[in-house]
Amino acid sequence: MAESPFKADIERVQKEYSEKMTPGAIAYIPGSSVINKTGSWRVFMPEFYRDKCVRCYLCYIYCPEPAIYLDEENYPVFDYDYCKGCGICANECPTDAIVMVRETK
Amino acid sequence: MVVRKPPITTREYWAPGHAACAGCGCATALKLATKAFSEAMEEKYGDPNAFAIAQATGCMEVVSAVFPYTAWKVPWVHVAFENAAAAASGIEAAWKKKGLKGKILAIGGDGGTADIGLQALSGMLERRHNVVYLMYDNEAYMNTGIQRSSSTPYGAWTTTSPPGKYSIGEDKPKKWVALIAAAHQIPYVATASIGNPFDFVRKMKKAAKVDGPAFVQVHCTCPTGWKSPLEKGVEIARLAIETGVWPLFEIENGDFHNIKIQSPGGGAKVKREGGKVVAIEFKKPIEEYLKLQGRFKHLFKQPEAIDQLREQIKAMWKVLGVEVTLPKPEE
Amino acid sequence: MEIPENVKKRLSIPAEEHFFAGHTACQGCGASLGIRYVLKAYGRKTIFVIPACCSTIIAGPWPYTALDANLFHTAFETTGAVISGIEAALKARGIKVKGEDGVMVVGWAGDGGTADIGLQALSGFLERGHDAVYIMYDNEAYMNTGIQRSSSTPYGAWTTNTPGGKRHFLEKRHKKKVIDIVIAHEVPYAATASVAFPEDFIRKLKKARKIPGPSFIQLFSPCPTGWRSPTDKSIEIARLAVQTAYFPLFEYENGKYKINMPSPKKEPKPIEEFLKLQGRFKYMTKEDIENLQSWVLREWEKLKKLAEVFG
Amino acid sequence: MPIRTVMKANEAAAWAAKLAKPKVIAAFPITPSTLVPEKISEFVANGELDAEFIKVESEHSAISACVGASAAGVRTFTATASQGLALMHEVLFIAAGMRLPIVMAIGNRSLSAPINIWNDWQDSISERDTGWLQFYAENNQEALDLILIAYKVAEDERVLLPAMVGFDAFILTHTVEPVEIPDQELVDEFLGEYEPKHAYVDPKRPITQGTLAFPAHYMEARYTVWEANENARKVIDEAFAEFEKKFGRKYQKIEEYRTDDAEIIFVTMGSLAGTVKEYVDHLREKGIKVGAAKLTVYRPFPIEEVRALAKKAKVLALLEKNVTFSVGGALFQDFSRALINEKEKPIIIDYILGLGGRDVTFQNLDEALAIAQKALNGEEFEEVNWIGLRKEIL
Repeated sequence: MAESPFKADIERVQKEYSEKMTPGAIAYIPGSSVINKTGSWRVFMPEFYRDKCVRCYLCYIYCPEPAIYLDEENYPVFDYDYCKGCGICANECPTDAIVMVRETK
Repeated sequence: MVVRKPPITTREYWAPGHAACAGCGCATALKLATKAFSEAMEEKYGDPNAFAIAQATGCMEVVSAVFPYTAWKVPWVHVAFENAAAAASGIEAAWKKKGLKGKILAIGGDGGTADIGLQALSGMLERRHNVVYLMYDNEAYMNTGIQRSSSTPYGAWTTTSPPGKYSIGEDKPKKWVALIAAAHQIPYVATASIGNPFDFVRKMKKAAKVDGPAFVQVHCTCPTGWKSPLEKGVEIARLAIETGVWPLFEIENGDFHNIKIQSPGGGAKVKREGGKVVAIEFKKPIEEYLKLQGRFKHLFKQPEAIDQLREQIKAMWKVLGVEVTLPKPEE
Repeated sequence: MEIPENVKKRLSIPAEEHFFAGHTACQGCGASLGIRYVLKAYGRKTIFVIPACCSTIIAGPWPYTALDANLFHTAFETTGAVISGIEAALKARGIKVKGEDGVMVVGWAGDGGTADIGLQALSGFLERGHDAVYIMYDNEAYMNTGIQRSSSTPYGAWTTNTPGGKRHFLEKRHKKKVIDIVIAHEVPYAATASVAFPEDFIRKLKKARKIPGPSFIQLFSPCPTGWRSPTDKSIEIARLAVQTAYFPLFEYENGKYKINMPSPKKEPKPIEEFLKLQGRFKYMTKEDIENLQSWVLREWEKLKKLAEVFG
Repeated sequence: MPIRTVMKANEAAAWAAKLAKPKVIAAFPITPSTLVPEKISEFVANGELDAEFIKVESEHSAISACVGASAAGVRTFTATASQGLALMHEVLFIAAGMRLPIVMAIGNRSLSAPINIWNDWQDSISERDTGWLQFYAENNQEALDLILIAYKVAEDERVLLPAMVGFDAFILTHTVEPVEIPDQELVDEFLGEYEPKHAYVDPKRPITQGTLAFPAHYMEARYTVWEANENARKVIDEAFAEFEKKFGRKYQKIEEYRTDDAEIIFVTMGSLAGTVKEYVDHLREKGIKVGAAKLTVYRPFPIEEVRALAKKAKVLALLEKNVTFSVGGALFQDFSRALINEKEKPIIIDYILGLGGRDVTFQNLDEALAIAQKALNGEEFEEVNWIGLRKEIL
């Protein structure tokens, strides 16, 4: 399993985050929104069937978050910390390698 | 199996954790736009990070930069609703004086571009700043809760264009900001859509590499404001292209008599003369696009309104120099 | 004002005057002539809306006015919005606007108030489709504040903030084509006109009156003060602007272009003839002139092509 | 060596900008301050000032471009007046909230309607709640000096706020007076290079400016603007002291004139201070105990200095060229804030005068004096008085 490309950002936020007001309310940590785990918004979740995937990258391209990244073999990895469950990836997948199922939490 | 390389850089400038609605088409547009920009900057200046963003108030601004966090991994400035282009002009001038290489990306929604920010945009284009202006067009003021903008299409429901006894919904044709931008004789203007991301990325890269100002108007679905299923965002955008509702074109240096038109797909027949597209026969009726969206639901009770919309779409294509035929749905 | 019948008959433009002498325009002012023509075409049943510009001064300070018609002074950037409001109010009151006998709501703004600070209000007015006429009197700079460049200032022109100097800081960008921006709104009627061709201008004004929806006319109006030109040459300069195709006269009506003057078949005169009468162009180098000339011809070719493709 | 010459206040402002070496200037023409960008255009055209001059399409875009440039970390400058300043209104809050040390020259002019191009202070006074520092010049020399001082204060790390310097329309903007142009080297020493530590647009260090703040953070963000305004009090005094040391001209937040044994003190701002000082001399000759005071700094409002001044007088007569409708003048409100809880305080009388370029004459001031004397004698008096009004045409 490949590492999330946002791992470094998450670590940096955990280390440097401060609520202290800065002049001009400037946000100094790039990509610090990763602290918001928007996966909690999800009602349906994408299930991925690797054997059906043809690596067309459409799910990776269309994900608005982005909550899909690529592993070493260029297969998509779904980051459920952030996936809001919109279903675009499943809708656009030409081989039905992604299926939306009801969240069971 | 031969595995193609990813068609676009895996560098991300737009981090998750932002508060866009699920299925937001604009979020996809900004993600792709920044990736395209970074590729263009790498190719042009050898530095993928050589850009900065000036953004107008709007959905994509409020969801991405909530103090003390930010979804942006690129220098980013927000000033107000109507002045992204003016702020971008200032940043560009400052960069010039500091000797920094790169290009500024200004971003605004349709309200911030077609309406309240049009003048600042016009000034920026006319002064020939080295800025790409990206208008993400979700066809209404979504951030304030779905009010009509001048970019709202004819017939659409919004909270300020509700259908009723004396109203069919929005009663004015859509304002095409791309044409207005092109009338400034700037080097590059294009329309694009998240329904065709490869075309969008190509156009963003072209815009980013041009010397001087460029303008890209990208169609992106707003499931919340269009009352459409979350997962259909891309499909709807694609249908807009395939039915003729959303033209894909490029205008260079304001040459209106020489507009480059991209094929819409969806089985449409394209007729060319001397390399120029002169006519398109669409195969899918616009109803296929309309029916997936709650904002057009009421039109199906008034077919004459849909015909009216068809006429407007034909007139718009005529401005582009293309005769189109739009089919009616089979009974 | 009493006008003898025989005089009325002999004139190619209406004889009635609704713009009175005693106004405070400079000698040879094109803008004041423009107001006069507009009022000749539309008569007394006109509501003029003027933003902060030379015309504010021309019409006269409180308690005087040079207009024998309604006149509403407003802020610099608001012309398009105010004519929209007036039109809506007239309609709400059941008063007929436009058409042969309706009230004419006329926005009268300069190039600064139209191409720059008022562009957005203009765009909103066009897009919403109000029944009014917007006239941009184009004297190619901010004359009221003392000759600063606007986006309608031509390449190579001297103004007080494109002063030339050691670094040759003349205006470096070509004129913004507001008429093209207006046409990009897919309006029913848009045209260019010139004070040197009053019959053409008045014909266009009358056409704008008849066609429902928003109309736009860009009127070329010389400013001897700002152009550093002799006051007696205003009309001659305006005529040369047309003859050199620097400011071609054309109409855009329901998607079709029609060139009025100069004839598309005729070679335009060289641009120098237009430039040499004006002090504002005297700092231009030979190269600058060539640059402007090629722009003029390029735009002229484009227009001819448009008239061909969308004729 | 400093050069002594004659120039208009508009030119003095342009010279100040030239000396401060801003990297980006964005401006739009408006009477009476147009000459400032015109003069700067000449400097740029002749290579005397190495800056990008953005000739924007409106004042709104002028200030927006300045915000963009300042956010990108360079020194910026603009000039406007009246309607132009009003059009900037929204962005003025943003500039202060984003803590961008933009400096702006204002040719103080009335607001429409009716349209009027002449002097009063309504334009900048109306922007007093935006968070900008405000300075008012009495003459052309002060216009130049205060712009330099404004940069010094605005860019101070303890402050980081935008600043405006007002000088009266036509009375100063278009009137030629002797002005000493300071040495470029000394100005360079005084101001130094602007090197922002908080706001810059640099691909190597991406930051996000102009964020959205939820209720949990908004008040704190606004409080920092308050705090910066408070800090500015001390920083201004320091800047005045350093300026005096370097250039020999002394500035104070409130400058007093013959106030020592005064019973009535006329308080005003801008070029009117000159007239009032003459008037004081004229009354003193007659043995009437009056003095004058001039506010050089209006924001931050010099509360301590006002209290010190109040101790000297029995009546403070405020002469102001602005109106806060149904209240009086803005100074009246501000003086009331400064003195309301003082144990002993003078009577405060407000005079509204000189609006839209109306001349302020000795006769007008006699009228004001008469009301102040009534109050001094314990008679009844009006708190707010419109002076020089042509009652016959009302």
